[in-house]
Amino acid sequence: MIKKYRQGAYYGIFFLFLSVAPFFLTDFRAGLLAKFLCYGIIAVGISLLWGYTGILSLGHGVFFGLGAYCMAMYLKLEASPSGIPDFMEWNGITELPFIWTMFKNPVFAIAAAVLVPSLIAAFIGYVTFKNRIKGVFFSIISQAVVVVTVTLFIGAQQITGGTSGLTNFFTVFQVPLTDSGTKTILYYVTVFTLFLIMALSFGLTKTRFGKILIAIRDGENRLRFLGYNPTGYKVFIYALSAAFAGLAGVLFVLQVGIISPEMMGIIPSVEMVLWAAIGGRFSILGAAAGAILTNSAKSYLSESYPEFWTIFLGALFLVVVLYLPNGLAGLVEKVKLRFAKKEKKEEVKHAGDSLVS
Amino acid sequence: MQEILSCRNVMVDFSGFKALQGVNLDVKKGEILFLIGPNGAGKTTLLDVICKKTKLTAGTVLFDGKISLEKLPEYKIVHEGVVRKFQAPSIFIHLTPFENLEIAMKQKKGLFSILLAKMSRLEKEKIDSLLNKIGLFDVRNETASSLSHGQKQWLEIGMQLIQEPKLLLLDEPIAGMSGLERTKTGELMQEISQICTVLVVEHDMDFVRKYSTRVIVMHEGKVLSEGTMQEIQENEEVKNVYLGRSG
Amino acid sequence: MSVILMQLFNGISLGSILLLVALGLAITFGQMNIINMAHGEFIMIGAYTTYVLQQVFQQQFPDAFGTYFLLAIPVAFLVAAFIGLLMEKTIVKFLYERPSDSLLATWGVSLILQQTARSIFGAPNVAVAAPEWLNGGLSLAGMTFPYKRLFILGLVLLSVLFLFIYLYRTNSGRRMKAVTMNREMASCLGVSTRKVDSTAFAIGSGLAGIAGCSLTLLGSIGPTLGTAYIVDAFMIVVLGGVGKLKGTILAGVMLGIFSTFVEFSTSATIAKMIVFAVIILFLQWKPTGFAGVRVRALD
Amino acid sequence: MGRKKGLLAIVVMSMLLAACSSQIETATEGTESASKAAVSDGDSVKVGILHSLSGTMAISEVSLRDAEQMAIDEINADGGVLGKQIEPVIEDGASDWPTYAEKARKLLQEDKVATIFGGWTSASRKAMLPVVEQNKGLLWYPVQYEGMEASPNIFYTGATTNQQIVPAVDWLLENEGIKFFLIGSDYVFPRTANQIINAQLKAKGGKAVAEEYTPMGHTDYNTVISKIKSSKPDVIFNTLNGDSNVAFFKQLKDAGITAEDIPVLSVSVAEEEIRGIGTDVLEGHYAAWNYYQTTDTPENKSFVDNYKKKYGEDRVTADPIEAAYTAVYLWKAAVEKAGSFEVDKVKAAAGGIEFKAPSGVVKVDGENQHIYKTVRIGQVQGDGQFKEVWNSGEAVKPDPYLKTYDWASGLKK
Repeated sequence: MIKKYRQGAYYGIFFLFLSVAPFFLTDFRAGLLAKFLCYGIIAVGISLLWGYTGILSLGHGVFFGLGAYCMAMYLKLEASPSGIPDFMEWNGITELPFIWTMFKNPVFAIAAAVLVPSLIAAFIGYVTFKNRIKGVFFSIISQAVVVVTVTLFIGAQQITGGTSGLTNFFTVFQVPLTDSGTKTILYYVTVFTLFLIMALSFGLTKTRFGKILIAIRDGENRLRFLGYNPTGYKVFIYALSAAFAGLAGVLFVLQVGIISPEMMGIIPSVEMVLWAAIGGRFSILGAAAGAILTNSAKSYLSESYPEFWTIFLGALFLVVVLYLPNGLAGLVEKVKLRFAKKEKKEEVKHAGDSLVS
Repeated sequence: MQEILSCRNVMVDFSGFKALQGVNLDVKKGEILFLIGPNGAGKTTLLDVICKKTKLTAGTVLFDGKISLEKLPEYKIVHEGVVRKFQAPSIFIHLTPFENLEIAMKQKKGLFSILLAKMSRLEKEKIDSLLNKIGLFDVRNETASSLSHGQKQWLEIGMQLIQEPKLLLLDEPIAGMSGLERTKTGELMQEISQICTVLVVEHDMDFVRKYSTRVIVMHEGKVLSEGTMQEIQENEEVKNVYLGRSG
Repeated sequence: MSVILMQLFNGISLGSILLLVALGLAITFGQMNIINMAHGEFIMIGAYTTYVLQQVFQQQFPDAFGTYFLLAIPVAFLVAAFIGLLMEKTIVKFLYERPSDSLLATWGVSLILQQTARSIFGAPNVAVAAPEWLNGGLSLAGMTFPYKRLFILGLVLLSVLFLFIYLYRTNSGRRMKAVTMNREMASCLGVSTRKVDSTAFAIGSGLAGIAGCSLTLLGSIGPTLGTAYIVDAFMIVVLGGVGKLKGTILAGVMLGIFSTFVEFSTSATIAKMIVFAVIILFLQWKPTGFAGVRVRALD
Repeated sequence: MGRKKGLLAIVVMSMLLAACSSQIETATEGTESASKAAVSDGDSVKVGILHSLSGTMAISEVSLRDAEQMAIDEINADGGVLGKQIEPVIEDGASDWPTYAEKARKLLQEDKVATIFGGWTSASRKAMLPVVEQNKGLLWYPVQYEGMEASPNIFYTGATTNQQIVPAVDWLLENEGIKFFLIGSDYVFPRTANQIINAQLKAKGGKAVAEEYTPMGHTDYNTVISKIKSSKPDVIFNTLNGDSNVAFFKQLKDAGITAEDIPVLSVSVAEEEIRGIGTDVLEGHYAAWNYYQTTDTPENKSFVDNYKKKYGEDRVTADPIEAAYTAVYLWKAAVEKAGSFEVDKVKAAAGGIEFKAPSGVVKVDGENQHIYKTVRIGQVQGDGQFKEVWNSGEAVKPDPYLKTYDWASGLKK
């Protein structure tokens, strides 16, 4: 009971902080925070996939990017009075390609932004997991998927906008994107989405399904000999986290106003994993907070030390991974354990898995 | 007695190394059958073949007179009621004993059934009573990693029992256990055999003598001899290759 | 006909370069299971070492300039190996049981190394002039085989040869094999696994240094040089079968030939896509790569 | 006990908050300093400098930052602009386009800079474009690019296509031959450039024998070189970007193709790049730019001297460096003409401004915000410098949409 209460308190403070943050932040900082919240959504998916299930994907940038592109296509069409996006005109395309025509419909665009990534993840997941490719092999394959996708998006410039990606949007549902009212609404939509995603994920980990995920991480083969076929579970969680990433992409494009193939690449994909690692991969809240904190640190460092910030960022990654294997959430637990030392030993044992499991 | 499992001419070839060279073996319903033999005789490999951890190179494994196990994937073999306990404790160390049993429990184990699954009172009672039986009720909410070795072994046996198997495959269940724990495990095994058939790989001859209804001796990938422990002990051939060596 | 022959040579040449890049990783990743994302930066270190040596020779020993490159190969090996050793002693040794953490930590290292190189050598690329004897090519039946590529081919063969001799013919190498096969057993037999780990990591890094040195003949030398090769290198090790040196060699050469031919009949962009897609498909078919092994352990 | 736990939770979360608050702190700092600078008060004016200082593009962009810094220092030493010292706010675009958008937004909204100097790749410009338009900011973009753009909030001080590519193709047709091999990196600039070249060749009796693109960062050009050998062009028109140039030229030379056999004309290889590629492999090849370190003007002499004095004897100047340097001075001139730092007034005043740049006299075109520039074809010499082999004589009027060229009418827009 106490455990539940404490978890609730953590979440309460977290979301209280997020709800009041815009009142204390300038527009620009609030915009940045909104962007980091999108990253938080991705990190939650990675926590489920990696922390809980033990599947390390180094290709979540692809799913994020696909979601973002789906939304961006709709926005781009809304921003193209001639009906054909500007970059297509430069490439000599006079008729809107079929793929694009479907994205005139915002409902389709948003649905696609979630479904396309999850279907692609389900497909990749099905074949690889069915063939019992796991661990590092899966990670490497997910990198290959990144390479294929990014190359494809850069190569198909006439349709995708090439390296520049899609940008220069003005309105969403005819409402100007730059209005502070729109921005505020989008911010709270993002907070609310993050809340839903976290609540769903947290709930999921507490069900029998969540225990199966941990069992897959601890020993996939053992689970087979208990009569489970892990493939379906792994595909499901992979597709779910891809859907989260796609959703994050939608919110990202709406608030940041640009998506380019770079954002799908290896570097952002690895960074996504780092967010979860720094926050604590075994904790939903930790992962979300990790995404926000890591990116805050990144922004802060790059603004303060534009010349050397990558050194500091690299050192931060290094220190966290070396000394905080369970991330900041693990640190919180450690600190708490120190406080709780005098309490009964039993208590201490339990505390280990409240945030970190 | 009726055969619950019959292996015919089972061969396993590990890229050149012939671990099993045409094993024929029948397990009768309700018995406690022990597999013994020197190291490398192929006992564990045979268990592996039955539960599909290892693919056989040739032969058939017929379960319950009609099901060809060698054609099923591992998890479906389990669904048929053939359950395996591995030598090293194979429990999920980040889950509690209760949770370990919860997921092991006989239930529909497809993705969607599990997604929708809710713990019913009946299920809870079933798990609790089994926890009592294997003596883990007091530690049911500890993480399994903190259990002692014996506790882990029992938890694993518990995880097999709660699946309500028809055939239980045990690989050295008492390895590393103290005398008291051995007795307890043996009694548990006898109790189990009331409801299902047990096939055990074991090295401890006292244990075998005490609890076996029948014994099969394997040597160099083949069945050497079978019978009661008495008969086996009197078998000259067995004495030569096995008992003679181990004293 | 000559086109096909030429392309075959190009493929083998590309394969040799890929192999050289992957060889160090085959040890650090393949044998030691460390996902070293900073592998590319060790390549960069090798390249900059070559650059520094060139500068020194230009200023101090202009007469002996022709020989600097030969000297650069062992020096690049030593410098990269030394930095690799440092990294093993301070970071990697904590991560042997945590492969996915090794990925994240070494990623941090790669960021640091890149920026450090930028601070030392400046952001723009630097140039390494090849010694005169490596310029030009061997003309044969209307085809030109550039000396540099032949040189790299020879260097790769030599590196592979040395690696095999080391692993199978020296005590230190045998110890390394023993540790990678069964760590506990080796340690019981009195092999100092710590020492072996350090040595192996240093050799892996040193090989990356050699790769960097030879890449200066063909491409640019800048702080981000390594990033272009890191994914390819991992693909090759996985494709060849983790822990299987012979598989790595086969994978490197096959990949080189395959992508060269695909590129010739399509374009570089499409070739890149096709090659990676084929790798994905191949691994579906043979998850353990060219030279996979059966394992008996559960999980 | 429950209370104790609650207390702990609060302590822990306040740690989290404390970590986050660095963000809040910088935010408030930002607003303070922004109001301090608020463009016209105080004795300094903030400008943003936004180039990639890390990542793959840093190899090119760091020098632009240096050039802009140098111009600012010179202006400050000379009394500043409208009596105010220029205070540069430097940000790192990190070779990542959304980062460019983020940092541009930060400079405009937080630092309230009077203008931004920044960008290299077209993608970085396109990422910044909506940000500067929506925030009514000003951006000076100093690199040659593919045209087809004229944002009212951007000044383009690099060449557009008719100041670089088009005259270069004409010159090649006249002097080197009609069979072109087009090689470029796979992104916007090369593809658009090659579209223009194709149309131009078609109209003028030339022919593109092949058009090859390689992914960014491609390092093995053997196969492309095989294709070059089998298609036997008179000239190679090179729009490769960054690192790829190094690999391409080194391997081209190794394959036995010299500048005498098939000359390469590049539009992205300047003195900086020569330093990274090596003079030995480039000697004899051509480039089309508006400026070389060897360009013979009195302004250039002091520019090169000052640059080397400031950043080291081994540094070189190049076209984008000169354009970045010029951009700062053009902005200063426009501000002084407008008598204000306000973006609208600066924009209005900019048209027609002339400046004696190191590359010669340049003039801002008030209509499309590009600048008039002299086109120069140079040939790489043994010392790593260019020898100018042709120039357009007078500064060419910028025409980003190629409206004045009949053969370009087939191209969209």
